[in-house]
Amino acid sequence: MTAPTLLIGIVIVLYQEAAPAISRFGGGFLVTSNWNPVTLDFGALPFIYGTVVTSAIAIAVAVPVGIAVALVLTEQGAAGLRGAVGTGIELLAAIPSVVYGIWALYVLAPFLFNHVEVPLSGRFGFIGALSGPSRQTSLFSASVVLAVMILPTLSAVSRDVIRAVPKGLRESSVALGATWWETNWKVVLPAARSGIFGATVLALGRALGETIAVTMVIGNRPEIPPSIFSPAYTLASVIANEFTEATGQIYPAALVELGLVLILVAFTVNVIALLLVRRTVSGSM
Amino acid sequence: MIRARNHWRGYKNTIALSAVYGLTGLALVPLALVLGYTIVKGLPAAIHPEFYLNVERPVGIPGAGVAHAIAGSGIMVGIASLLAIPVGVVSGVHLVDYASGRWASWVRLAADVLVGAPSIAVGLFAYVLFVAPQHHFSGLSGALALAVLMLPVVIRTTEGAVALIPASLRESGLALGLPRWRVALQLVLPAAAPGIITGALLAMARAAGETAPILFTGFGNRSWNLDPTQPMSALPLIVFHDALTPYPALQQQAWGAALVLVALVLVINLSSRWVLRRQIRMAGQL
Amino acid sequence: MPRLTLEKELATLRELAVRMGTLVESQIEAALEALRRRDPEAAEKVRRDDQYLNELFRQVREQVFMVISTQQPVARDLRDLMGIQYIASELERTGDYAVRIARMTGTLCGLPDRPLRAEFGLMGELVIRQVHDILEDLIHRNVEHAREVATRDNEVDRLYHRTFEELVAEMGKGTDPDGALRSVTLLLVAHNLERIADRVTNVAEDIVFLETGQVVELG
Amino acid sequence: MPRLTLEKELATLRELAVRMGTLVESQIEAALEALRRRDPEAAEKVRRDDQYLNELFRQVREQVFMVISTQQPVARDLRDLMGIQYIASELERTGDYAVRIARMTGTLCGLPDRPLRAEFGLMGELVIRQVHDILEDLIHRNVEHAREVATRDNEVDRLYHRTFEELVAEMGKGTDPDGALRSVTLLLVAHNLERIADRVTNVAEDIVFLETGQVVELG
Amino acid sequence: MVQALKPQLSAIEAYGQPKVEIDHLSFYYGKLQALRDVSFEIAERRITAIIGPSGCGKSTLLRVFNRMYDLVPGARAEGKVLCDDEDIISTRRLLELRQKIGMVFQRPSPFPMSVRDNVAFAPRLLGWSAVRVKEAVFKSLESAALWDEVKDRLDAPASSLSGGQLQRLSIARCLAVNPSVILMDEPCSALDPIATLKIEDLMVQLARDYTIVIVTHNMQQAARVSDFTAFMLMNPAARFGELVEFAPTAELFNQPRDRRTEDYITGRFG
Amino acid sequence: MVQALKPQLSAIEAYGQPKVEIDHLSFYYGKLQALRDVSFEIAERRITAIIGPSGCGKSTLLRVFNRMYDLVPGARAEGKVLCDDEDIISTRRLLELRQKIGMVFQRPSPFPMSVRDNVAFAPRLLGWSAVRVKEAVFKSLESAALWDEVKDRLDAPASSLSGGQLQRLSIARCLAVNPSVILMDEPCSALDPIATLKIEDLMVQLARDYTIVIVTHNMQQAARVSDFTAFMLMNPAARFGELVEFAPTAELFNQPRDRRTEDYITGRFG
Ligand SMILES: Nc1ncnc2c1ncn2[C@@H]1O[C@H](COP(=O)(O)OP(=O)(O)OP(=O)(O)O)[C@@H](O)[C@H]1O
Ligand SMILES: Nc1ncnc2c1ncn2[C@@H]1O[C@H](COP(=O)(O)OP(=O)(O)OP(=O)(O)O)[C@@H](O)[C@H]1O
Ligand SMILES: [Mg+2]
Ligand SMILES: [Mg+2]
Ligand SMILES: O=P([O-])([O-])[O-]
Repeated sequence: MTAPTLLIGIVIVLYQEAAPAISRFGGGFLVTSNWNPVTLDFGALPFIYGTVVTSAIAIAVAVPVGIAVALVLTEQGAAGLRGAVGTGIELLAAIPSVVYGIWALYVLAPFLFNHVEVPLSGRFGFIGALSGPSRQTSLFSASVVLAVMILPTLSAVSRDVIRAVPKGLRESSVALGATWWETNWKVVLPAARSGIFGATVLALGRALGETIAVTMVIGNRPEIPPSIFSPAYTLASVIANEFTEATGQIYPAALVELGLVLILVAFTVNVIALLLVRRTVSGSM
Repeated sequence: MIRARNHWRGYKNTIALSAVYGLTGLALVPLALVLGYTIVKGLPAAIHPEFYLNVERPVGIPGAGVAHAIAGSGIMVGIASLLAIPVGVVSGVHLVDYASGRWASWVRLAADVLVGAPSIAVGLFAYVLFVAPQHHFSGLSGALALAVLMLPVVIRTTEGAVALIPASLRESGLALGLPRWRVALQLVLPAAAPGIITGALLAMARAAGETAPILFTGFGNRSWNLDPTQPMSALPLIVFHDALTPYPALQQQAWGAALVLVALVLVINLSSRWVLRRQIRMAGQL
Repeated sequence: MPRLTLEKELATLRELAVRMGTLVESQIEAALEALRRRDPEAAEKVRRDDQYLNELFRQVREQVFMVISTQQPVARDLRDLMGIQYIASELERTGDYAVRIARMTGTLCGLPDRPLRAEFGLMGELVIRQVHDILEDLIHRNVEHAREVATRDNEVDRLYHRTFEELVAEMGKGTDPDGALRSVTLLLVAHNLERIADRVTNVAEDIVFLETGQVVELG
Repeated sequence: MPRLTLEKELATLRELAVRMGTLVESQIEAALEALRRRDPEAAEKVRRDDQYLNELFRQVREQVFMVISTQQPVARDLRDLMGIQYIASELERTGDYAVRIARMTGTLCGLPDRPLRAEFGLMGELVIRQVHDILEDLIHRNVEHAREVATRDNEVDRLYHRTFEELVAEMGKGTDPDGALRSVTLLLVAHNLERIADRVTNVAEDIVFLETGQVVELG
Repeated sequence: MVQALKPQLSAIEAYGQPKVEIDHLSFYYGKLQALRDVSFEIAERRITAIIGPSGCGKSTLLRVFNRMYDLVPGARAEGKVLCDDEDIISTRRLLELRQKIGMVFQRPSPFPMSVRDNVAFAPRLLGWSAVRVKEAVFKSLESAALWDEVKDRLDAPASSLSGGQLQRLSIARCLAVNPSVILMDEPCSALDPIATLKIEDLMVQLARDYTIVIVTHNMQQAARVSDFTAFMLMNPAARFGELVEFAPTAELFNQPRDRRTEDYITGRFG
Repeated sequence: MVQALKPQLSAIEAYGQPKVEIDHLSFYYGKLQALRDVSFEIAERRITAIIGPSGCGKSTLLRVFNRMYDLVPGARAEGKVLCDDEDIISTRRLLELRQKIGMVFQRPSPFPMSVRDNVAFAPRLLGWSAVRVKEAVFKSLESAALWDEVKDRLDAPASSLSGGQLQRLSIARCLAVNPSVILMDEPCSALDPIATLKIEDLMVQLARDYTIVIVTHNMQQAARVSDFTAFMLMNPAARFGELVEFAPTAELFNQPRDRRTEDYITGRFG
């Protein structure tokens, strides 16, 4: 009982708090891109853009790795290795995001800047999206740290889904003379297909909502970045950064509305994901 | 012909295998790096005893510490647990044992969605609910925010643990003519206890590591304070704020706090995993 | 789908039973033929061939045993099985009568020839027909007709008793020992023919059981 | 743990068989007693009591049927079951002989009294002892002794043939029809006694089968 | 001689008193009708087997007798099921009912506690005195033919027993609250043949004091243990389960009255 | 008359050529020895059943024949298992082996694809031409007695079939790469009696062209379908499984040579 109440409660409360902003900017809020506390003129587009792009890149990077990990985790044999990897992933999940943040800020971002962003833009700079990096903190480094952070969710859920694939399926395939790869690629993964997709979307949900680590490395610039190597902003991080300073009535309301948008998106994504995961896991049992 | 093809298949197989293991290895690199750097950069600050005894000091004055943050984290997580765990456990058990069919699956969905709720939004929620009316930040409101984050985790892990108990156990209990609540309380709960404890611990670990929800609820406090009605500091806050300052001393302090935080969280985690393993083994025997 | 193996085994069994039937029939015919023609060799052959009948009977029992222990037959199937076994043992017994008639023939051949009285031809006819018909009924599972065949037993009995009395009367008159032996022997032949008819009645009862599951007393 | 129900059912079956045995034994005794004492009532009683034997036989078959269809017996158990059924049918048949002897007795009582020749007493003794012993062997599963009992058959045969010849010779001399009838009747009595001995042999074979699973030819 | 005529076959044994009378029972899972108009009587101190193909409603029927279906949302029973003159379907006294009518499930489900506590569990909750509980434990294990095997390890975790022993433990557990009827839903389908035969023998022994109803896929098993057999089928047209034939077991397996029964038991079905 | 003497009983049929020769086979799961010194021959185009109590090593033995035990870390086999003069245990050509020796498992496990693709799975792996695959699909479904039931729904997801059909699909699937031996591990224990009998009949038909080895808990089933039966027991002292008796089925169920066999098949065991 508590869960649904809470869920709805959160939405309602935030909605009321955001009401002033909503009534003032209406739908335009989502599509305009200027963010000016002085003129009290607010548009969410840059943040939405930042959020979506960072998450997208993160997913793109994390999914293959996540599935690979899941396969290793569900492989019989190599019990020792399996245990090690399993614990490793669990630890990866346990580390607080703020720790990822500080690490990304002082280690990851500089590394990426010097060894990835600069060379890449040097060679492919003519492509707008890859044009010259200005600062170490960038949308790209935020995406990478996000990828690391959602990896556990991804591989853990994928593992559960793949585990739920009946043992007999794998055995039958092997008994037909299929190789390990053929078995996993043609039988096991297809059987887990929608579940793995669900895992992906679930991870997406996490990525969208992730705040602190991103805030620390994305560079916090309220505009739509010309290149993935430029600073940007996400819904979550702008709230984190500005809410405490926000004064007056509209400014906080606007921030809360950002929160509302964020949470609504996250919820929808989650619902979709969960339904998918649940279908496979329960279906196959 | 067949022979040739089979050779080719074996070859493909080897490639695929190595690729998969390679990627897995790659996945573990960040872990090593994060832990490594946290330890290396954190130790200088964290080895000093006063780091755990003193509170923050103005930049330049040596002997600064994070005692107040540790205390703050402890208090807020503690209160949060007191709120979230009982409620969570009860609704978790209820979910399996009573709530039936469609309704249950909705509750479950809601809980899952809450698990994935952006923590920053939860922070906002708590702010609006408790901070705004009182017009000042407080450890209590931080605790409430954390409680909201913990609740779904507790519910789901509890439910998971209870669900691990085979339905036949419950049925056998009922078939003996025992009332439902006794079966739930004296048969199912005990059997599921380890799993539930695990859930609680995991939830606490997660809460202890959260920053966003307490940014503008607990807010932070540079001095020693045990009064939950006042603003409170917490380890994550220290890391977050100090890391972004230009002062090396504070940055070092941030790393130190990070190390403590990581150590804390990992200890809770590993121990709880261990409990969980036992639970699963037990369930296997049922 | 039917139960292939069980069906196959049951078929084998039925075939065995039918082969016993035909063999018995020809044995009786042969025995009576030998009697009519006073042919000791033919009589001897009947006695020899009885072993085949016994062998078939052994196989029937073995097959029944095998089917029960491997196929767990119940109801209809089991009735079939046991019914056929009952019938087989009746047939085996009938075979013994043929053999005994053959033996008597052997004895008669050692005695001075005299015309055989008509009743024997008659009884032989009747009995052979009975045996033949009951086997038909077994094959076609014709319960009604089987009951009908069983009733013909009375006719045989009548003939038997008449023969008996006449033979005894004859002995009363007659004086030479050969005559006496001859009469006694013929009397025993008649006795065995009558017994065959009794067996037919039992087979009829078994057919009824095997089809309907009812245990009845016929004749 | 043993299979309680199966054991119970098998026990019931064995008991039925034993009861048939004792009943048969007493029937034979009664029949011969009646013959010795020329007592038509006693003879009549033997004929009546045969129904009990048939009823018991029906029950044996039914029980066998029931056990097979509900207990899926194999190997040892199944052999027991079938073996007992074989034996039961031999016993039932033996009962018929007792009845026939009783019938003959009926006939004899209608004829002038004459001393019964010694062979009958002797044969009777032998046969009754055989039947008695074979039943003991069935109860105690004594294969060796059963084989031994079967061999005594020859003794009975010898006596039978002697009786046969003497009776036939007698007829040859004798002139009155009564005498002839009497001789024939006695001859049939002897015949049936001899048949009983044959049954004993078969029972012995069945005992061997039921214990060892081997199918043998005795006597 | 005359007693030779007395019936000998266990098929012809006295049929016993009716203990449970099922009278025009129909059952629904929400919209779906699972049983239609089932009527027969379960004899006291006898074993009654319910057989039939998958999905014909055997388990459903069994779960009516102790109202286990209450757990299934939307499940509904119509008609009468009288046990000791009380209508099971309409009774309010659920707990007493379930103590009187015990149930053993397909997979053995030991409580996560010692062997002793497993058996003592229900009696204790019923607030019996320690002494009474102690002897209940002994008596139940004894009559579940388990005492000799576990008397030295009463305090070992139940999960350390073998599959067959566990199933007998489940039986002991429901004997502890001395029921008068015991329901078993395919109690042997998770066991190997040896353990199965042991349980079957146990049932036969228990039938001296208890009324037993067993659902089984395995008709040979029904034939072996039961005194009466009910054969059910799913009506091909209307998709609900119905009772095809109910008869003494020996009769049903020798001369079924209904053609469908004969087809089923001889394996000529479908 | 003489042919009357010719043997009639299927028990006395010709025994067929040996197809697989198990020669002093021992098997280990790491330290634990599961099989010790098993030797017997599997006749070509006959059905050989392996029976025995739980845990005696039936499945283990079966999984040696197609090297499934390779999936179990630390599993090791000793001795010789010759099939067409090739030693299964030491062979390197695993894929060919497993195509030659197909396997059907306890629970039906349809691949998450259409009925057709399930059957076509292995042939496609072998890179057969579309035409050849197509006919393989037809022939396999045909001989698995499934064609008529699924020919109109070849593209429906396999999971939409019933339990019995699924099991026949699994059989069709391994027929597709025309193996010469088919291994079945309790193929019916998840099915109801009707589906079971269908599968049994199917086995009998398949035995005309294939060599079949079936592991089953259900000795009546072994008795019903098999031509030869191997009875295994776990050695009470040393805890490894061993072969107690191997004989033509009719013989083993009528006159077992070994006392333990007789005790087991008559249910007087343990
Ligand atoms: N909880 C349930 N909700 C809805 N329908 C159900 C439920 N349980 C069973 N059914 C349906 O009721 C019918 C009878 O089910 P039941 O389990 O009684 O059959 P069964 O004879 O026990 O089958 P089996 O032999 O496989 O156990 C089936 O069609 C099944 O689909
Ligand atoms: N993967 C494994 N690892 C270790 N031991 C195993 C494994 N599989 C089986 N065993 C052991 O090997 C022995 C034989 O097992 P197996 O499954 O072959 O027996 P089974 O006769 O098939 O039993 P069941 O009839 O229950 O299937 C058992 O003692 C079992 O505990
Ligand atoms: Mg059921
Ligand atoms: Mg196995
Ligand atoms: O066959 P019989 O000896 O009874 O005539």
